[in-house]
Amino acid sequence: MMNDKNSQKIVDIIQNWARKHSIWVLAYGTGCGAIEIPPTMTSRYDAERLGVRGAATPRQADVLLITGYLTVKTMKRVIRVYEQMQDPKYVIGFGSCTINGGMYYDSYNTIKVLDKYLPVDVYINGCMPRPEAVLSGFAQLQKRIAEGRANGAQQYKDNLEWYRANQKKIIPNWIMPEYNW
Amino acid sequence: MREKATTLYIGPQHPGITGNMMVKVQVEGDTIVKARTEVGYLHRAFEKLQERRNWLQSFTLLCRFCVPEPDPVEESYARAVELLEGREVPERAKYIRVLMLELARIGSYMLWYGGQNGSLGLYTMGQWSVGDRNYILDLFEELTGGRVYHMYIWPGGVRRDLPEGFAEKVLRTMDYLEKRLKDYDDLMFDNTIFQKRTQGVGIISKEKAVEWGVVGPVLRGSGIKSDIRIDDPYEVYDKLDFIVPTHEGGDIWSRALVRRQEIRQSIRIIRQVIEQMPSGEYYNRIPNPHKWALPKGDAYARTEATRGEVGMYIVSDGGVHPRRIHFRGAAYVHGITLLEDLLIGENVADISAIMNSLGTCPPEIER
Amino acid sequence: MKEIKENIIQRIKANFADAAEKNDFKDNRVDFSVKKETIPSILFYLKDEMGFIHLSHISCVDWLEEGELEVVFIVWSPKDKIKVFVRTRLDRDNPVMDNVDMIWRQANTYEREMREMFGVQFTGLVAPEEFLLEDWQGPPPFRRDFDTAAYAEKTFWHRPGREDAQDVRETIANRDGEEIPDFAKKYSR
Amino acid sequence: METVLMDILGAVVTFLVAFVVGMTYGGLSRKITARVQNRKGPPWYQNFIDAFKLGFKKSAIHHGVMHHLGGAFLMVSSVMTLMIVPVLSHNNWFPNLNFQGDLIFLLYIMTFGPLGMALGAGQTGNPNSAIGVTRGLSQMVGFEIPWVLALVALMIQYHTTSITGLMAAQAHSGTWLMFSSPFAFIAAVMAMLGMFRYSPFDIVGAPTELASGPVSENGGKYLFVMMSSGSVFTFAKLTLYVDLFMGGADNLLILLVKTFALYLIPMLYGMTTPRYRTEQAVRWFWGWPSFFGLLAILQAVIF
Repeated sequence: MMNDKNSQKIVDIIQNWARKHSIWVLAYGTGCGAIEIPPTMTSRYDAERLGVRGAATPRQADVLLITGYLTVKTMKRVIRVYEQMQDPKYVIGFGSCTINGGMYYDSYNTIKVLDKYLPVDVYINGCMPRPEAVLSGFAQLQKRIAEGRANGAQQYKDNLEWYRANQKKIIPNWIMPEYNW
Repeated sequence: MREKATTLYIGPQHPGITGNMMVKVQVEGDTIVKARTEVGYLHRAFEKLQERRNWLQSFTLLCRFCVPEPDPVEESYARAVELLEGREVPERAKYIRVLMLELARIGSYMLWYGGQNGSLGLYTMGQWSVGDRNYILDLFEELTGGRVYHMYIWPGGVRRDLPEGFAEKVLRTMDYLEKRLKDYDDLMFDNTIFQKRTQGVGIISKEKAVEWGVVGPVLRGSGIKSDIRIDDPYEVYDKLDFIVPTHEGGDIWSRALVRRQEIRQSIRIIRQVIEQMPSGEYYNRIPNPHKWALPKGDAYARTEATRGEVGMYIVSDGGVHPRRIHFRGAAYVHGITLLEDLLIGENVADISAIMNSLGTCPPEIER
Repeated sequence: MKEIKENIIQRIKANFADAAEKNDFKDNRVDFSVKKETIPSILFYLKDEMGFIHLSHISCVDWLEEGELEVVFIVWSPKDKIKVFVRTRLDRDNPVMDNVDMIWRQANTYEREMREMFGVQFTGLVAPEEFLLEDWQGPPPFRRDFDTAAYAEKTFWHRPGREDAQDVRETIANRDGEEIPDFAKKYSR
Repeated sequence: METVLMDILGAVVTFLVAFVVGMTYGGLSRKITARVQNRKGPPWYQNFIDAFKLGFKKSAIHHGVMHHLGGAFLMVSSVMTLMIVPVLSHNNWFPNLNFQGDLIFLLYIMTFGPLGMALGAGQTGNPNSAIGVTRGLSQMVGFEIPWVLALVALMIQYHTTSITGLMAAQAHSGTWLMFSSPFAFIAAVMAMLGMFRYSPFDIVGAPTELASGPVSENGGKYLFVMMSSGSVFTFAKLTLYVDLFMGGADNLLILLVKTFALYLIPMLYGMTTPRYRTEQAVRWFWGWPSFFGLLAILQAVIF
């Protein structure tokens, strides 16, 4: 029944519509970008009207919002959190420092290019991005989901060795469970 | 007995934690028997990076030290540089700086309203106050061009003059906030459950507060009248009329009351500043920053922020780059040692509330 | 204020022979340099006898050229409204000094950070080895001979594009006085 | 044979109605909360989208059999409660499997779900879940006292242990039980605050304390099952209250009006209060609500 290509397409459209309108963001402020998340979630900007809502644990979340630079120590936790999240999952890189290091380009403790370590679906630039920019980032993610192009998680699975090699290069003491789903 | 304890990791990914840090607690039932903090998730080595930048380029890094309230950090740095160089600041710039600092104080307390009540489950309060905080950020945006990071209080004065009609806007916003504060009081301080949750929780006695070097509203919540604006006055605070509220309890409730009354005092200060503000120059211009060298020596300046005393220790070797910049965060002293001690014997439900009431700010600890 | 400052210097000099003072500051500041062995006793004296109950700051400066590390304690007296700097120099190759966290509890945190960032060893400091860094293998990073840019270049990926507009940067860096380069005039206030 | 088929069909319809109404109430609650908080808020059907999305999510977590069964226990408990509670009187589409003594059975079955959930949460090995479960059970011990007292008072007063019996008593006397036994109603409504787990009694899944407590290891389909069983349970409980205290309902519209009016009580109260600590919550339930429950029993015994 459902193996038919056309019906699969219809199912995809329905699924993507639901995913698009219900984005649960993991409440993990990894950097100073977390300061603009409360205004985004509260009145005036109110992201909940777009279906964006906070989730308390990685198991329930759809979107990992990397709010700013990642130090090496946080990076280890973020990889763990990302791998605990359930498919389909997306990553938003928030702020200039996730794109090219921003003003921390010469720091010994922060990573500079996020998409070498985690698959990023949408980048929001600025330091710090305004709530409008955050909302537009979510809108961009919604567009990509609806078109079925937000497939960072699949990319991560396909290129797991490459990502792992990059991650292990900066994390010297790698004691983590294997990624198995 | 100790074997029965469950280990609970509050953070780094946890909705109740302030910022990005970890508290590892061991609980027996609901009571904490041991707490260990772990920080370093936000360490960007600012002070190392500033040694590679010149004295003015450091400013872009400064305001990232503590995001809820960046202005006192800028103020400390600007004043330390002026002290070292002997640079005069125009009178008008001093008033504008005080205006800026007090606006930042109110903005930070509005965010604290959200954090404190969110940790106790009263989400409506946070939605109101963080929403209203946008009006203060609007003022910042008009004045400096940025909502969160201002880079406005510079050595030698401020970066630009007040725009036309700005003072009226500030006064209108203050009137609005005063009206809203009544609503906040009805929702929060008159609430029996809020009182039950906060009174007698996280008590810091007077002696302990002194011994552990606690500063700011936490110290005033323990009944000690201490405020750098009065004790070691900077800018024009000695010409302004305001009081320093204290409360004896030393618990979350007392600290909340102190913060509540300080918003009232900040509004008072802002009104006075706008009334008394002289006209004239606002900026004693510095030379080309790439060639701007400071004399050899060191200086230390400190400012009263919402979390307490923030200080900036700068050392110059006579060059265009700083020899060393060291920031003293207010949360630095109580975020680790005091928190570990304070949490023992408390209920596991109160961890988040206690951290919020102390004003723990991890980026300030780790920098 | 002048008399209070003089009084403080008198009392310290009477009790600590090796204290060298500096008192040419316009604000409420007095500066003492002592040997590293004197640090705990002078801090105890300042706190218990003279009312400097508040430890404002502890900092460490690396004087690479002189081969020394300088540790600075800043204490504050709420009664006299005076801040006192107590500084000492350590040998850069073997920086060891006494732990002072029994005087002020918060000194523990400062010492942990100094141990990690500068490699200063405090005898008798009880705290976990790691503070801000995790699995760090290089030298203490805040020492001046550690080059953070080279380390970052070597360790992390970099996105190309930062090389742009070098000529503009150089023009701005090399200008003299107040005049503004031609291309920047239209943006100027 | 005909009637059995009809009953099965009716059960499915009842379940669907309960699901839709419960979800809608959840969405309306989010909307109203947002309006109180000066926000526009999500559309009222947001919960349906969330549920669909959760249903489509992949779940690759395996913590053991009990973890899988935890949601099932909840669902079974909710559906059984729904089946026993008479939804509409005199309507063939909403059959009920009520029997003599179903009120006592109901007391048991309503605690069955949380217990199963507790087993499931225990197996995930997450300490947050374990603490959340202990909190949930303590709170249940708290609100069960006034709730049982209120029900026992009704049983004594009207000499019946079935819900239909109580409904018949209301129809017979012409007044709702909330007027004829006000103390029982007050005690029951106070217990309801705890049942619905809105603030100040949302201690089980308190995000800032326990990172959503027992469900912290459950995402995707597990959460979908819990969300839908929660919606069904909400509807069943509201209907039970309407049946017991507000004379039941003859058609769906009246039922919706009555249930929503009841639903507003915990929701609006929750918006303006912080959360209790566990022992404070239990103490609160054993204070005034239990006192009113005792008054209700006194009233039942004396009159």
